[in-house]
Amino acid sequence: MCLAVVAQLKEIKENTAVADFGGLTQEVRIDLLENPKVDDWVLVHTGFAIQQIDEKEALETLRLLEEIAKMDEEQ
Amino acid sequence: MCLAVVAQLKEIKENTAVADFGGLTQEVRIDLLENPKVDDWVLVHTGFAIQQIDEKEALETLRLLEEIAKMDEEQ
Amino acid sequence: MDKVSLIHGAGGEMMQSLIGSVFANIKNNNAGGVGLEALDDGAAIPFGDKYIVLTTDSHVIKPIFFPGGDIGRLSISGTVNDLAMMGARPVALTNGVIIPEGFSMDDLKKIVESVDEALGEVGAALVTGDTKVLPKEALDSILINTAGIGIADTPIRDSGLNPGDVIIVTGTIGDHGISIISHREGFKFGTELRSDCAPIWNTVKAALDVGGVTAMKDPTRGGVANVLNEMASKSHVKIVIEEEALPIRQDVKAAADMLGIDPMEVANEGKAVIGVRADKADETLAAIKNTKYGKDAVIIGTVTEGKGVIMKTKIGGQRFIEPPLGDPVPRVC
Amino acid sequence: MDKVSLIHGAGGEMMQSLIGSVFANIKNNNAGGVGLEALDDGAAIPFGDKYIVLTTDSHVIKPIFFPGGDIGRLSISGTVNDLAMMGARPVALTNGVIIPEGFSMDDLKKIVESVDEALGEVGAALVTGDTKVLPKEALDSILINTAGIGIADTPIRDSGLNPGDVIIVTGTIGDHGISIISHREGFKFGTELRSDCAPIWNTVKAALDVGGVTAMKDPTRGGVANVLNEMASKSHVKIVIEEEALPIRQDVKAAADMLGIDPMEVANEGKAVIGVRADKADETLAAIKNTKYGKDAVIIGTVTEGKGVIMKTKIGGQRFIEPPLGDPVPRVC
Amino acid sequence: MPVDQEQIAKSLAAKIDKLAAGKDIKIMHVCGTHEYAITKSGIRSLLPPNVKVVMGPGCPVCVTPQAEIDAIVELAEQGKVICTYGDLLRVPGTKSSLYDTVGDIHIVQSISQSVDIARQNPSKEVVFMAVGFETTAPTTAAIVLDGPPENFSMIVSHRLVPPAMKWLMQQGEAKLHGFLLPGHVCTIAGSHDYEQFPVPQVIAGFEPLEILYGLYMLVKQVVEGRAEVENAYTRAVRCQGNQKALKMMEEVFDVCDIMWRGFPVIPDSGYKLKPQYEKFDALKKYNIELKEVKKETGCLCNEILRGIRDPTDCKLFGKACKPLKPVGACMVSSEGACRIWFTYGKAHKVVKE
Amino acid sequence: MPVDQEQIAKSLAAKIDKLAAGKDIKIMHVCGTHEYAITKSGIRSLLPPNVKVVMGPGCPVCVTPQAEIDAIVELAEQGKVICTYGDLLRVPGTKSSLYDTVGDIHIVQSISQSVDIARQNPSKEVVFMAVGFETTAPTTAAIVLDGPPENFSMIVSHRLVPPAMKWLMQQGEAKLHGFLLPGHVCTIAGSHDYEQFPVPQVIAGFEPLEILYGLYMLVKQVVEGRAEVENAYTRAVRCQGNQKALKMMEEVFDVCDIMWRGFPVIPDSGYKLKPQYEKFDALKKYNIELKEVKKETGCLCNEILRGIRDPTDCKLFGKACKPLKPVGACMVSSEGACRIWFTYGKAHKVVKE
Ligand code: SF4
Ligand code: SF4
Ligand SMILES: [Mg+2]
Ligand SMILES: [Mg+2]
Ligand SMILES: [Mg+2]
Ligand SMILES: [Mg+2]
Ligand SMILES: [Mg+2]
Ligand SMILES: [Mg+2]
Ligand SMILES: [Mg+2]
Ligand SMILES: [Mg+2]
Ligand SMILES: [Mg+2]
Ligand SMILES: [Mg+2]
Repeated sequence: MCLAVVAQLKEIKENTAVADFGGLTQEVRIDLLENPKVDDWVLVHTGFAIQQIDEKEALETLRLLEEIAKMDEEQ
Repeated sequence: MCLAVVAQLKEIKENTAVADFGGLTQEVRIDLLENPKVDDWVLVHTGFAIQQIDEKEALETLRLLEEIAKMDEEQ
Repeated sequence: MDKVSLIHGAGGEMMQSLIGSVFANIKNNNAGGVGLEALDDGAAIPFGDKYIVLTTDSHVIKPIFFPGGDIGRLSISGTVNDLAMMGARPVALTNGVIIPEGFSMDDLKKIVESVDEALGEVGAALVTGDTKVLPKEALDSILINTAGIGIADTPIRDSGLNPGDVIIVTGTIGDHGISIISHREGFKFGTELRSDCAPIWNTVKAALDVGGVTAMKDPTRGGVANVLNEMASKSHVKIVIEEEALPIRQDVKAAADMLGIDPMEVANEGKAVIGVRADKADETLAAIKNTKYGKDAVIIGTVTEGKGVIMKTKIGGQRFIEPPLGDPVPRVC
Repeated sequence: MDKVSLIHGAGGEMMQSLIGSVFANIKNNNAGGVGLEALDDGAAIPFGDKYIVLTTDSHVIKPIFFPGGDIGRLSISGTVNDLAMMGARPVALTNGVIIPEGFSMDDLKKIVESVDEALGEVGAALVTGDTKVLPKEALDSILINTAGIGIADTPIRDSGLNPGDVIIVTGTIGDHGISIISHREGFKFGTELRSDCAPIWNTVKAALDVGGVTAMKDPTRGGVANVLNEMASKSHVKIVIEEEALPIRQDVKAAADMLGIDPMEVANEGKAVIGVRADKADETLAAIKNTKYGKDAVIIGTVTEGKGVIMKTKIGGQRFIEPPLGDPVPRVC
Repeated sequence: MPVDQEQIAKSLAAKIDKLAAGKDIKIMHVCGTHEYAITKSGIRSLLPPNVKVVMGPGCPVCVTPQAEIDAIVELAEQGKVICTYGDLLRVPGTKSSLYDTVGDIHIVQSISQSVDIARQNPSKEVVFMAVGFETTAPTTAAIVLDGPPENFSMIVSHRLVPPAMKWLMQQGEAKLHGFLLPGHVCTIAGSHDYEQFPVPQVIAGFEPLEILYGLYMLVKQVVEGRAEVENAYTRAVRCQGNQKALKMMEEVFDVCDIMWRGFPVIPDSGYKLKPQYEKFDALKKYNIELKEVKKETGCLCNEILRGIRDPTDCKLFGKACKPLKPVGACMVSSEGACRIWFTYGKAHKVVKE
Repeated sequence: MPVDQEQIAKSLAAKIDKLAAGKDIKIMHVCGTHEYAITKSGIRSLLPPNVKVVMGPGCPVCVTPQAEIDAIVELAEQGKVICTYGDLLRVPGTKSSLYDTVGDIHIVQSISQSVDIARQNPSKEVVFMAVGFETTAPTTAAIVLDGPPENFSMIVSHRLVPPAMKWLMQQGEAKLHGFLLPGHVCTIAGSHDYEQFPVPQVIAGFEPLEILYGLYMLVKQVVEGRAEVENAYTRAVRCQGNQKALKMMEEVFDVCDIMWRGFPVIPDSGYKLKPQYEKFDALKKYNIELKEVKKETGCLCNEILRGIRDPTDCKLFGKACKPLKPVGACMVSSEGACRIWFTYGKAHKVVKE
């Protein structure tokens, strides 16, 4: 039960927000989030945002992966 | 509400009889008849025999009609 | 009236109005030859020195199995007969089956066997198909659409009657409709009425080979009454029918009387109404009578100048035979 | 299993088993040429030095009006496209309409207008039809069967792929299916996804005129995944698809992700999957891209010796593309 | 019927022609089945133009008012199982006919079939629409006396012929010279009730020759200035009727006032269940009220039936009143004057060469 | 994801190959979405043959027992409006699946849609089938805390991952070298619960490269003889999870024993509503009992999942147990071992050139 899609919060109402899923928008519930803000990237599962995406960590992972690929080339 | 079809009673049960409608048979109610007997010709309306046909009178009418036609020819 | 009602599908006057107000608006309605605007048994498209005839019918009959046939046999007969009515040898048919979920697989197999058997009788083939399954909530009984193509040298129209022609019916009238209504309404008769459901290309071919056929139509929805009116009106002639000549089975007549339904107004599924030049009438009749589905063929009337369809009754009276307004319903008064 | 289930109608493996165990029993299944046994987009019957191609499809779509089309446009597109897939110019179509009583007359008119408009796009005609009306209790939504005939010099089969051919898809994948599912399930998106529903004969003709087409099939029920498998298995070849090459609209991709549905497994109604000889590939692609419905055409893969359909994924992995087992259903895990 | 029907018919027609020479004679029949037989056998085409046969308010289906159709439609919509004779299926109420209603609606050939349905479906409520004249009323009585199951009830819509004829004649200036009396109604009810009317009357059967013979006897009465009740249907009708059936009807029904489509309420022209059988009255059981349709829409049926107006005199003709949406009885029946004028234009529908 | 995914994937695969050389390593993931991503991206085709990734009991749909399907089907047949995620539609109970049931069945994308349906249809009873692991349970909790309408209830079928893993490991002799932990479950639940297990574990995301990266980290642990819980999905998973969501779950649910398809009841592996919310429990509300299906049909799922048996060892394989009529979880999921063996034969489904 774990399909989740990344979206960006565009407009925050009470316990819902309009989220942008790469062009398509849909309303999602945000009451499981600690401190939702407009422009937050979130994981959406069954219509609920379940967690914010940590952009710094995302970039870090990316850097790691690219490093691995480069290490390879260097070998 | 007065479509009635001539049939002949073939087999009498309690308040129903098997009636023969020129080859096709169907069960009819006979509780509106005074004294139904096998081989009686009856008028059947909405599944009920509503009256016996008087064969003598039927023949008499027939005779009358033929006479009229003959009278005509003789004229 | 802004809703489609059952009566719009009953083949009568209201159906004409539905077609007239909706389907007649189609501008792309003709590929050369006989097109949609003709409302004939099918369309005819010139191809080389011949015609491809194309026709379609959806079959929605209930019960799907009935004495004398089933929806499978009916779906092939209906389309083969429409092709035949255009003077075309049936060549290839399609089958679009729409099945409600939960439908018995054995019943489906039986239906398909009937399809195959009916095809075999006339040497036609089922060459392509489509199957859909719908939820039980959406559909309550199997539906079969059959389209078909045939090849004709010259298409026979339903509008080709000329004064002087005689009208032949290829067999007894009302068998299918009266038997289905009796069966469906649960009217229990001691003996069983049978539908005449059959693919009658071989009978029609025998008539065509004589060379005097001027018009044809199969008396399905609306029965012989409807078909005679269509043929008369499209041919701009009057048809006069002799009541005494009408071939109606004794048991069909009895059931029809009990139901209060006119056998002329109910569907036949293995019959043709054929207009023939008078000089070829006897020879055509003999040819028809010589075929499996033509044994009870008779001449039932003649074509004259004028309009309308008239019946000369047994007592010497005359009346119009009118196209039925809707599906026949059993009545008691 | 002795009952027909919804999954039998979903175009996958179970549907094959239904066809195999029921319809394959029909012995009268071929009128010369390509018959029922081929299970191609249609049948082809030799006639003189040409072929008459015949096909049929029933349309049961809900909602009947949807962004990008309606059941009328769909019914014409489906049949025109099946004819086109056989390499045939669509000539004449039939329409078997089954209407639930109470259906809006205005909606019916709109549907018929769409029919006419789609016909006009490809110069085909609706030449004959049939109309039935069923009680509301028996049927809940309008059904349209469309059969059609076309003329081909040589029929194009779905089994004609040869090793070395390339696979072209004439445009973006999954538009129809993803938009219909979103619409039907009431998933509200800010923007509107549109069906690709269109009669694409002109696009197909452009490809045919180049002269290198070896096989064609339209990716309707079961989508591109299903069609590729059928083509590979019937042609006894292996197809290798490049994930990166697949043309999928950004919004379709987003909706598909949200629904947990693979765009490869849903219906397209205005696309063709075309096998082309490698030496004609570029010219054919250019010709297709030059047509109204071919602008987004791309080469998505190649044909090799072997069997099965394989996708080379974006990370360089490989997997089988399998024919879907049933209709796609939104999922969350 | 025998040898040469055509010959007999010709003779009867010739005699009618001869008798009626120089007179305009208009005869009314009051039975749907008479109309059916007259039409199907083309009797009107055999009659001289000065002898006209018109249809009175004699088809129980045509005269069933919209209020009763509305009631049965309402019950259908409530989920009751409805049983009806096919005739009634397409007769419209104010909103819908049974034909256009979604529900569990069965066409039966007999009231006893509807009782069978009730017995087979004990968990469902079955309602039978009991229409019909004296011919049909005893079948309803027989069923009530049988003791039908608890889940069975009916809308009793039976009507009586003599009170309607009486009302029609009381309207004055009717240009009618005689009545062809309904053979099957008289099979049950006998002929005594008709002796009150000072007009020529003949009870006729339904074979084409029986009808022609009845018309001949009527024309003879008219010409001879007599006003009797004669019986041309002796094989089925005794003057005292079917006493057993009449007794059963008496046991079950009380006479009441009742609405007729296109007419006002006619006194004593209907039947209702006696109090001890009211539990089978669907209107009482389900607390349904017959809503009389907005006061007299302007329908001229009664004047048309009396021969003093034409359909085109009616403001509703062809506008608010059409065959598929009839207001009065004359537009319901396919042989009603309004229906014929609408379908064929003023031209008479009878074939004349 | 960036520039050259294929290059990164190749590097990761090469590293795994090098690390695992000479060893047979079997890694289990316990998440349907992991399986979906692994299959769609062809990850298995990139791995060396000695590194196998198998699917554990991690698809909540696959492990929903027949008894629960029977219960929701029974409610559908009773006329309740059923709301479910599409995944569950075709999963068979003992007699039927929801797909083959006639009823008012809605596929929803979110539990909140089903509450909308209940609000819009106050006269109908709406039942939501609340399946799902820790990822989904908080959405149910949020809805319960909202105070849904009276006509809304649910079958709570939530299950927890760690107790199932624990049970699996307690069966002994599992030939599993490590677990790829479910990223979205951990997004909610964090990683602490997994520290009890003395095996290599890595939390992974769902992008193909994230999964490959997780596998690489796992193989590294195995080879290096470590047994830690590592996080390869740091952009979404914090080790304490989503505290707000966890608090809501605690407020609404109590832990309970629960059945898993193809397994026995696993202690403390499920959620039930706390007493104050029992009015939303459809089983209690409509008095439905979960009927445990006849004792252990002989399904070998748990041995197959532990890698000690093959599908063909099962007597039911291909006979009583088929893809359209599965007995155990391994036949439900399109990636279950039994399903794959049935469809493709013993030959592995992975493309190898
Ligand atoms: S047209 Fe209609 S309303 Fe007018 S008199 Fe005739 S039946 Fe009555
Ligand atoms: S074949 Fe079926 S019953 Fe046997 S182990 Fe697999 S899932 Fe269980
Ligand atoms: Mg025809
Ligand atoms: Mg046709
Ligand atoms: Mg036809
Ligand atoms: Mg198809
Ligand atoms: Mg014709
Ligand atoms: Mg196709
Ligand atoms: Mg087709
Ligand atoms: Mg198609
Ligand atoms: Mg037709
Ligand atoms: Mg093809």
